[in-house]
Amino acid sequence: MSGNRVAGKGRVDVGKSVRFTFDGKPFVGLKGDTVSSALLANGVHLMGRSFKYHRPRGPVAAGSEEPNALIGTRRGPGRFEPNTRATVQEIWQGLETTSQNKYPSLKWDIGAVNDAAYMLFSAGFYYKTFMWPKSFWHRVYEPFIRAAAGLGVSPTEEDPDTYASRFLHCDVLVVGAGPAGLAAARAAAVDGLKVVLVDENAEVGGSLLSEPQALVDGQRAWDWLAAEVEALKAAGVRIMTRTTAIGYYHQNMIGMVERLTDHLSDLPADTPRERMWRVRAKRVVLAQGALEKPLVFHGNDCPGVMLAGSAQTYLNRYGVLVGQRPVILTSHDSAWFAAFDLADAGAQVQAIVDTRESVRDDLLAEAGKRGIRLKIGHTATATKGRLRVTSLRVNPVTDGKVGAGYVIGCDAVLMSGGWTPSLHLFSHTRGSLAWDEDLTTFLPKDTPENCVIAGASRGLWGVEAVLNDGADKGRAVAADLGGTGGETACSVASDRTGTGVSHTELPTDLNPGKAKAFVDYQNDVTAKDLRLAVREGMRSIEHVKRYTTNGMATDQGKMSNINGLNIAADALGKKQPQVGLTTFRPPYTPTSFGAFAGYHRGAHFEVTRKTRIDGWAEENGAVFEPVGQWRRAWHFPKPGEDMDTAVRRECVATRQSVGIFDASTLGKIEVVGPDAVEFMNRMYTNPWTKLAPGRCRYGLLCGDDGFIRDDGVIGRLTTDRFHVTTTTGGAARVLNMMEDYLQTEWPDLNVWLTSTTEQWATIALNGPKAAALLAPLVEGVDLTDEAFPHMSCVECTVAGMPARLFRVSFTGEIGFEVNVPAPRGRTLWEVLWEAGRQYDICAYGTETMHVLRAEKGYIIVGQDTDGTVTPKDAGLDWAVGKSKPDFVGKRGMARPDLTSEGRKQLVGLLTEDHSRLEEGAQIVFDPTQALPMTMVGHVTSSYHSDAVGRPIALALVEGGHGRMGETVHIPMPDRTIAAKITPMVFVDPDNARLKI
Amino acid sequence: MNKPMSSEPEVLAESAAVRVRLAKPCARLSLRARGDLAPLEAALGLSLPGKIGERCTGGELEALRLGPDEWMLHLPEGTVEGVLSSCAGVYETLPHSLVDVSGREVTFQIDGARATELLTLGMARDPESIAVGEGRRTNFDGVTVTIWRDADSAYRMDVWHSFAPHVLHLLETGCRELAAEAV
Amino acid sequence: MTHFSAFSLLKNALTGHKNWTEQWPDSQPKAEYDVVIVGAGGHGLGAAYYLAKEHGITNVAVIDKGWLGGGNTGRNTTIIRSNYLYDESARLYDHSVDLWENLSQELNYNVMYSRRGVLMLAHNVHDVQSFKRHIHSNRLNGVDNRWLTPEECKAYCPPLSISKSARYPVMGGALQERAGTARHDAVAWGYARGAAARGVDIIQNCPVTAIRRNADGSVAGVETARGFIRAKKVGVSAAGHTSVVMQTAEVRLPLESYPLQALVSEPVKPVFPCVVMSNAVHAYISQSDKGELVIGSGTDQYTSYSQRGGLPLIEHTVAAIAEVFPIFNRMRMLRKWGGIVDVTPDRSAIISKTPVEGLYVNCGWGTGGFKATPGAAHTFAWTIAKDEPHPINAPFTMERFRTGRLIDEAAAAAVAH
Amino acid sequence: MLLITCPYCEETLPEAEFAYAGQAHVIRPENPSGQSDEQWEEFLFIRENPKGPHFERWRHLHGCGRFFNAVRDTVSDKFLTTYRAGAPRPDLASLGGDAK
Repeated sequence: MSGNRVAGKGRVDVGKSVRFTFDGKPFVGLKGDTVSSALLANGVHLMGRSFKYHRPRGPVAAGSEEPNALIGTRRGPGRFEPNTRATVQEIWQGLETTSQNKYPSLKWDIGAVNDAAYMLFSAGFYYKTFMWPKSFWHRVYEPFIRAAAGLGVSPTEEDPDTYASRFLHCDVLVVGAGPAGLAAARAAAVDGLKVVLVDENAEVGGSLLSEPQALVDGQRAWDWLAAEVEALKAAGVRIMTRTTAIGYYHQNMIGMVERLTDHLSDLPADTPRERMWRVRAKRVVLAQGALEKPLVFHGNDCPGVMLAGSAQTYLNRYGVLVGQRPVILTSHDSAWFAAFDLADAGAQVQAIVDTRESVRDDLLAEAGKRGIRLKIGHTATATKGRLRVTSLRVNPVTDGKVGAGYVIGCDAVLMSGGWTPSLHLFSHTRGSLAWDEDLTTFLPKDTPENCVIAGASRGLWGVEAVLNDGADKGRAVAADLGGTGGETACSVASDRTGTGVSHTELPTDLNPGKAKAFVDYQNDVTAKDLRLAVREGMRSIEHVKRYTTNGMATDQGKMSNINGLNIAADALGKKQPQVGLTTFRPPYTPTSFGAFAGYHRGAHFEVTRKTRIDGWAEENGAVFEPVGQWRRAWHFPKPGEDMDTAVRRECVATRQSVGIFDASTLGKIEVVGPDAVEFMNRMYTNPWTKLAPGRCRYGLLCGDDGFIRDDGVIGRLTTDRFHVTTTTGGAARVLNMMEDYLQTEWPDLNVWLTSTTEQWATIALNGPKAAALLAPLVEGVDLTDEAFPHMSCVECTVAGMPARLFRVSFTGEIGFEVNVPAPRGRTLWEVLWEAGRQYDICAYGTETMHVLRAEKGYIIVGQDTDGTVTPKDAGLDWAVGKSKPDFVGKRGMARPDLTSEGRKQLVGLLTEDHSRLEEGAQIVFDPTQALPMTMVGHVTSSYHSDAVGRPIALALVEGGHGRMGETVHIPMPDRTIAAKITPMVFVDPDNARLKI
Repeated sequence: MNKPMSSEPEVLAESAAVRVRLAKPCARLSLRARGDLAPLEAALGLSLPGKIGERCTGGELEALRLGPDEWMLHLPEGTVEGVLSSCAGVYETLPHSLVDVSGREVTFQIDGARATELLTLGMARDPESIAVGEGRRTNFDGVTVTIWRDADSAYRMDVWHSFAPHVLHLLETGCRELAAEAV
Repeated sequence: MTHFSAFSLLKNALTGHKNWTEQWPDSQPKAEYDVVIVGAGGHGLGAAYYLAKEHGITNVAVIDKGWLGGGNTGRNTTIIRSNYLYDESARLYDHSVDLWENLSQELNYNVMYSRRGVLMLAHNVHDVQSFKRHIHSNRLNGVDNRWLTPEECKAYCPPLSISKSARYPVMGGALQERAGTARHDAVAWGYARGAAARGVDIIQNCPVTAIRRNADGSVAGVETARGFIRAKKVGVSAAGHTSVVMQTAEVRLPLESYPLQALVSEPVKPVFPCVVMSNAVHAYISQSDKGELVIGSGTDQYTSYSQRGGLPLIEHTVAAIAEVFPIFNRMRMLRKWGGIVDVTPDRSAIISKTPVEGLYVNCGWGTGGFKATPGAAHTFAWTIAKDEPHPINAPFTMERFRTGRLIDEAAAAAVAH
Repeated sequence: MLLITCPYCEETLPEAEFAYAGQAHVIRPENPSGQSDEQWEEFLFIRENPKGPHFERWRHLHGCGRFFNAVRDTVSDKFLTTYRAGAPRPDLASLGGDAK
């Protein structure tokens, strides 16, 4: 094992070595390592390049807040992710990792020329240039900027993994399993309250994992932790690790993503990669802890410069010394303990540089014991080293004056600029924050949600304080829910409490104009950039952030927000709260798209509804089209047929003999009750009172704005019972609209609506032979014009099945619609198919249905009408019961513009050259005019028609009804087509073919 | 789902954690009425549950109240005509709507140790809010379904036929997923 | 005002960028203005800019309750296109695109108008019919928009999946090559800088609490957190908050404000060359110059000012993106946020005089306001200056909701049948 | 996802079961034909769109199927109350909602 691994330290499994690669080079780490801890153990600090200047970077942190050490991770084909944080990714046997944003290599990167020219790439430089010559932006500048930007590369293959999601309901959700969270969960887990404890790390413990020295109630921290976990399990607390609470939504709904396989060498079967938990908790305890701030000074981004607390974590949790000869640079007591831990682990601590004028005696004494050189009241002004820090330049500061600097050789700089409470989820609740002058940070104030904050995220410090606060909060929420938690105050020995001060940039004797003192590491935002933004008039932190991109990197400002705010406030000469804090947005850490998509991929992306006859269509070679949620048979091509040929064959067969069509997707609503007819009179434009039982009528439905919404044939089965049909796409919408009027406007009506869309399978038979085919199968009614004329309906028996038989036609041929209970639909279809063989029965799809109905001039709502067509426009004035006192849409269609002259009206079109028009083609009166042309309408439907012997079309044309016989023009890209306006009915205008 | 249904519950998905079966077909009636329900109750031979979500049975007839004026009735196949006619008898005194929807829906039977958790894959409401012996109409993965809770970890789920394959796909996935979990 | 150029950048670089001056001052309100614009987004700042530049009206204040550009201007997915169906819309949006194309030079501020093409995907026969209708109408209106086969779509946008077995198969697409994106913040900042240079006061963090009217009913000025400001004319351009402001002048509008969510992924190297919109699955996507995938979602079902969208909607949007572009399934969402959009019944905007003399309103942009910024601002300024509709915004009056002469782009897209 | 109390089911349930149905108490006139164009425009299109308590309708679509009324603060998205269709408009003061 390498010299950086300290025997007897850490929670990694010394017995289990794990092999992985970084940029193709093999490395060995230990089970429990992250990529970052394993590489550091191997003495590798250089792990990435920055965004803008391509500067060499190493890990600055040890957790999910890491801005620098971003790598590509791969597990064979299809399993690659860019921008993975090396500090979070656990290693497993065979993991392949690669560095990013460099060419040709991480050590020698061409992009680093940007660094040399950094003075040009100041904040917002791109707003000020690249404007001339104009054409260059698109062709030269932007492609150049785009190529230089971005971090890793996108995946290029489809993702073979699966993702999952679940809802989870609990009494108390505790976010963060550090000391505060653990204590809160323990205290809340009483009286059978359902408690969930969640943490983003591989194991619970939080800061305790980095502070093994603490003695909790006399027990060593890690022993106490182990016992506590057992106690929590015993108390029924659900502990979820590797699970990140990403967002806090309305009324205590928390989104959490659990990572199930990214840490495993072998993928278990039937196990999703990630699972989205949608948790609804009665109470939420946020115990997200605090994040350490970097110090801002020239060269603070050199590999080897790292947060002191993180160095402590690498040592105590992973047994890794991040440097043999570290220098500690701090404005907070906490870093002193890092110094002690590293020294005790065998590191030669070169010095503790503290920016404060005085430091606690006990710390001085401890340092003395270890013979560590102290530089109190000092600043740091530079680092040296290209790929790894080799020295730190420090200067004494006396009464604000920076004295002469001198250099301390080192292989690591461990810094601490103090700590920032982690308030991300609290911020998602739109909670308000209060500025704390002493801690120079924001603390939680009020929130509209039902949650409390515990521990370090409200500025507390030290294990004991945090533990007891957690317990108090846990008890409080339990009490809130009627639980009675016991007293669980605990005492902690060798606790590490501490305080510190906060800085903007550290004072320096070098030219600040040349300083590369980084605030946002990943986006290469320096203190200088922030001050420039302010100089240019950016006064709110939002403006500064957007102008400099500070806080917009993949760590979302976890490292940079407060330092950025302090510097901006200083530049503006204002207090931080007056400058404001940018709101944290979900997700807490970057979250894979797959986790959001969950199960909704591929065939399961959305419901696909199929009729009972769909199977037959599939077996018989149907081509399908999606219509709303349904898939419908579009046409039935025979081998070698294209769509046009198939459709022409289907049309001819139906007009000559008989065609069979699956109409089951039509919406069906049963309207029942004494007031059924009154309800129908009010809903539909048509009058219904005189419609006798056993008869049907075409019904037209408008909105109260007077425009057509839906249509369908409606049968009156008995005085109080109507069988209403709607369009396929309109079924749910129409039922909802009816319920709305019935429940809200006319609750007095004694009538009820029931959806029977799927109760019935509906098979349409059309063609001269339809009656002959059907008659032998029907019991209870003679299929003659006398006994069962066109537009009749009856309940009878067909092929031994109870049926609702309608004599209706959407083709202009003799037509029947047979409704049988859905489960028997396919059986009936097959019976009819067999019986139809003697007539060369032909199955047809929606396209043929469209052609046949167009030849007969029947409209399709949604194709021949859009939301702007009135019944009059559509030539359906006859379907409007003008004598009715009121119906939905009556007042709307009386509005000035709906009654004005020159509205677009639905007509037929026949092209002079017999060419087929394109649906959607626009119509003009004067084809010679220049662009922009005055358009007077468009083609809504257009088909080849063998029945007519030429293509036919329906179109909306300005004043069309008054222009019969006139010629209009359809300008196409290549030519202009002339067409004659005709009535809409092209086939059998006097309905002779409807007679048996 | 399009193949004719067998007379015995057909196992659609099964794992150590949970089992999903297709219930054998039954007759289903959607009943709508308001006011004094006594005549209807007499005709049906049961007293209709008074609270949304409550169930009751009368002979072979099982009723679940879905709304203020709405009940779902499950009864053996072939007994529909009788119920329809006896209710028709009281229509004049108590107007109501009774519509045969037997063909509209299929029913999944979900049972096994983790049946309740299986529901949480697609159901936003807390399954525990449905007491044993009660039922609710709700939303499962975007689809309207009716849940009948028959025992602690035994449920029936009524789904409109055309949505059933989508719902079943998720139930099958969950069956495997739950079994793969070390609990 | 410092002129921006490569030269000025170089010169300042050599002096450590110490000599840049502020791009606009943070003004204090004067007692009276000729025109007060409520709302310092792109639309409001733009209107002030054109009032000063084209109508010589420089005694103008733009007042905002927060920071300029802090509303939808800084929260949208920056899609710019003009391939709308109706002549009225096409004219308005195409006027905008004309202005977009020269805006960087006009403002001497690089708004990064990126003419990368907007591709709208058709997923069913009805989409195809509707898009063809758009294309023909656009052609005769002189607006570019052409049909692409699925294969051509794939060639234009390689990450696209054109699998025939997809739940929403790509049946083709409508491409407007002249369309694209721009840098949203730069639009607000550029207009602010240009307006300020012409004497316009930009007053931030000054909520307008009411519009006050004279005895004769005409507009008198605005009550603000910093006191009353007299104004001869008031133009309201407050997006989601318009209803609330206008009601203080007893002008009631056919508006509802909905939450709209958007998100970005972690930045990656260039992978997505254009803008793709899929109305059938409700998702819009492009890649920013910084490398982030910028993804737009639909609106939540309920009205709200909370700027806090729900999780289910985002789940659906991301699922839709991963469905149409399966290679992105392992990409990570970096940040999502919410805005408030004001929606009219016909989904078209209102740029109009109001029943109150001297009071004008520019609202109802729904999810499409950013693309219209220059055109709307330009014609709104005209209407304010001349107290009459501009030929291009004339159809976008309030009266159309009474007469029924709607510009119903939404209805024209119609419904599946 | 909001939590909504259905006044018919008397249960508090996730938004997933409900559908928003626009402003409440927009009553369709007895005799629409007697309405002026302005009145009809008002009925069809003009909405309050307040920042604060909003009287609105929801439908328990995937539940009991009822349309009902609610008062929701559009700034916090919190429901102040829900009540059955046809019930009178509750008095805001009693709900502690601060109208903005």
